[in-house]
Amino acid sequence: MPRSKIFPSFAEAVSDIADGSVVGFGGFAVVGMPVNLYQALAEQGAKNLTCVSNGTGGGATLPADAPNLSRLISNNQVSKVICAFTAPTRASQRLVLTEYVDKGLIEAELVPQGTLAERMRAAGAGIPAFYTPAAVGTELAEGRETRVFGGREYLLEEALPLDYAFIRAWQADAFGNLRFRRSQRNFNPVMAMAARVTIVEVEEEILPRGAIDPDDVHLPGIFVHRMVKIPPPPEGWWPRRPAEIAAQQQAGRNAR
Amino acid sequence: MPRSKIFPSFAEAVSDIADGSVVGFGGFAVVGMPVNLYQALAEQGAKNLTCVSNGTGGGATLPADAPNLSRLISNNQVSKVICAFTAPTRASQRLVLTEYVDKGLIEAELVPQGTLAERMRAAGAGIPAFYTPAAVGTELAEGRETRVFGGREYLLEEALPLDYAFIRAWQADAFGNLRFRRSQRNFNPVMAMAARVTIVEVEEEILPRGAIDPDDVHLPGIFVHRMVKIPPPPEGWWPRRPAEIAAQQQAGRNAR
Amino acid sequence: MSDAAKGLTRQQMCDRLAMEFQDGWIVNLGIGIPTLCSNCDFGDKEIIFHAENGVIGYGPLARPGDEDLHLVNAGGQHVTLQPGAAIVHHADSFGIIRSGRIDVTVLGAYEVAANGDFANWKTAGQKGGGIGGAMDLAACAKHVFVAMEQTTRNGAPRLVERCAIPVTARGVVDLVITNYGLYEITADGMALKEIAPGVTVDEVRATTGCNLIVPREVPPVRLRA
Amino acid sequence: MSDAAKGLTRQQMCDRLAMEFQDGWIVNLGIGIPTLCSNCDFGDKEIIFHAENGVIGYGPLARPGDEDLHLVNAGGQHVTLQPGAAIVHHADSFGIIRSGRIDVTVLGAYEVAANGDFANWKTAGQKGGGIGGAMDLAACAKHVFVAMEQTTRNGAPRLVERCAIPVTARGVVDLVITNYGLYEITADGMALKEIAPGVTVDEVRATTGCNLIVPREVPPVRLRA
Repeated sequence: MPRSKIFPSFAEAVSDIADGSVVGFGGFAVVGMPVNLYQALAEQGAKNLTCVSNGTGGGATLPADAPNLSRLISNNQVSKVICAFTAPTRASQRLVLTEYVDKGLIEAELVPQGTLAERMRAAGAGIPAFYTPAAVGTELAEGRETRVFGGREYLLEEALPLDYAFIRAWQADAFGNLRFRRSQRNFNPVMAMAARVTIVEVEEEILPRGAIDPDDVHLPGIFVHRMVKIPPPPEGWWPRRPAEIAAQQQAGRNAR
Repeated sequence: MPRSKIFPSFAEAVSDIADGSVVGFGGFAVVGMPVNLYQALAEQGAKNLTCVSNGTGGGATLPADAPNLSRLISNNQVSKVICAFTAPTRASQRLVLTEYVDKGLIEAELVPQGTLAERMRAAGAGIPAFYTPAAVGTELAEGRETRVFGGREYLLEEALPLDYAFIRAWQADAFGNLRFRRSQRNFNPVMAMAARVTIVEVEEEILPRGAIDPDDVHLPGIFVHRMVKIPPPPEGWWPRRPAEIAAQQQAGRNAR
Repeated sequence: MSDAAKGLTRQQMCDRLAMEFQDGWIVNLGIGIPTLCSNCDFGDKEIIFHAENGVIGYGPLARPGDEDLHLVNAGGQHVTLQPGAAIVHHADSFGIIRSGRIDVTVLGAYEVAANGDFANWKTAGQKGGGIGGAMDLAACAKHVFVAMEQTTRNGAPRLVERCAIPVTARGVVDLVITNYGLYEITADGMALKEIAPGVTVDEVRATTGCNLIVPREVPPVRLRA
Repeated sequence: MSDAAKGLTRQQMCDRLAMEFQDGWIVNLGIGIPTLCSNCDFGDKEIIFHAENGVIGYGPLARPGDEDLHLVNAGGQHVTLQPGAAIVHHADSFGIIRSGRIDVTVLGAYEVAANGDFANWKTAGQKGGGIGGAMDLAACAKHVFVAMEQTTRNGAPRLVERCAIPVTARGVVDLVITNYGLYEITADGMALKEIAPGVTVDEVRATTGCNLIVPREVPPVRLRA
């Protein structure tokens, strides 16, 4: 029997991440974001990471101090980000990333979201490159190879393989078969397929092998290598309604 | 409200298939094969069809006279096939297709199975072309464009869009959300995504809209346009264990 | 200088665009003003809202306290699901977009040009940008509608002859709604089709940075009773 | 002329190859002889069988009368599922193959050459062919094993210096089992590693169409007790 995929702690699950690794982080607007794995990687301290993610921030369902890609950046662990958002979308916003890019400390590769997803899907499907209509005629296509198929111009894009995928799932069995709940699925299965090693934070108790019907598996266990059950709060990070977060923070202030 | 996707008969569901259409037929070794839609198309009579399928035959879980792609071929409805099997794999086998190819009546395009699936997935995903390692260095790559990525040679393959996908599913709701059972999934969702119009033969009673949990849908209803509930045998075609088929045929012979 | 509060409210802008949605359309809404379109009343029409994160068939925003923390739209707002909804992953979701199955995408913009170009991912001089799914959507949706304020906070026109900042896609915009009116991009250029209550054609012209085709009689923006 | 019944049975051929499967391997079995590998006893080793049609984690053939008519392997045989099995569609199934996740594919062949080329999709002079998933598998699996008879029905060698018929992939075969013995493709060519009980080295040489590296002592093919 191969070694169990169930790890007792996040620290053990990320202990071997080497400097210079390419790590993908799932999640979209907090949902499915591997908050606990962000924290573990911040504590583990690997440097010169290339980080792939939709964006660098968190969202309203987590406290402002919850770990995210910005935390790794301000922790000086990141040398490159590959994201669909590398600058604020509103004048009122400020990204931690901006300061590091301005100082030349981090390289930021901006990729349209669909291209980002498809580049990882390609890596996971053994496709080294493909053509896409997205970004044709824009600054992002300047100086790059395009080609016409059926009278329309397309941009050549290469696969984006990952060393590690950090993802969050709803349900898992001991073999690593996963289910995601609602929009939690987003980038998570795609990143797992692109990765050499997939590490999962799991919301529900990990089920015995085979407890998920084969027809209902969202990501087969052959793509999953390490899993950790998220402990209840406050030890584990769990998104909450913004009103609850505000109330708790208020209570904390009042207690001081 | 748009028109209902539920059609009362297979004949009505296929009535508008025009001569020269490109039609994909799902299924793998009978499982998920749209047997009833094959029959309806044979009766409808459209000609000069380009037919996309894994192979041209049926299998041991259907009687020898059950409709399949060979039936359409011998019915003179087909001008081209695109398949992963265009010749017998054993000396003892004989394909209807062979005779038509030898006479120059049908063009047969032989495509590796993974490339066939990926060409349709590409069509369904708006990718006009991609590179694959399959078939490099073989007769199928002769004279074709290859390119090196990361030191390895890959073959350029173009998307394969379909006018119609004919598929078979296990469960459906009225909006066209589908579930497949076990290996019935195979090519079926991929062909539906590649097609302009998807027509489905459904095994179970069609459920009210929303009866399938959104997390459990295998093929979203936006890819599905027409559905017909398969009637019980003998009106509808249902695979059976080979021993049962043999017993029934024996009974039929004894009765004569 | 324009008054951002003048003319249509943001919900009215979205209500007007939503009247253009046809029965059975698959609609994708960008972050910002466009998200208000999923709150509209479509009567007998069936509209299927698709979000980049793989949600097909969402509906109005969830009521506070009723949010499903596993379910957001592309703007990160907690939404509800309609009967018949389905979930796919991000690569499949953009497969739906790139294969041309989105009937219309409604996007915000910094600038829309008379030739149908538009810009919504980076401001002048900014390093990097916030593209999200806009480039995939703009390049591939059957129709591209834009919902934005008539001018910037400083009163500069957002309707322009040619985009001054990097574009999201070229020649793709069909229809633009601002708080001042409804505009169509035609073969001849930008055309004012309907004007907001309380706004004059002179005010529209003064806040528009491109040649504008204006009919003799400009009907008021159609609003539901 | 060879005797197809001589030496190993087909199940013994597969049993011997299956001994090479390592704990945790993902294994894909081609149509014909190789399908017998899923009937082997792997003891404590966990072997995950993958089929082209998207079944991950199948096990032995179903007992007659117990077949699930919705479940077949790549050869169309009704199989059973192991705990932890999962189903994907055809494009994802071949994504698993092309991305190099199959540790070994066991395929049938018409010919295997001393340089690791092999041919299994069309016979001499045949129009078209039956490729199935063999080209994807052969190009992408970490290991390619071949299980076939030592010779054709006419006694012609299947182990050859260079393939005479169109190849499935070039330079990919690691290991070959026939009813006569086990062969390894080495940098120096085809090497006889083990010989079947009741078969002599002279008989092997007489039925092999390429130069053969033969150790002084050829051990018998290992078989389970």
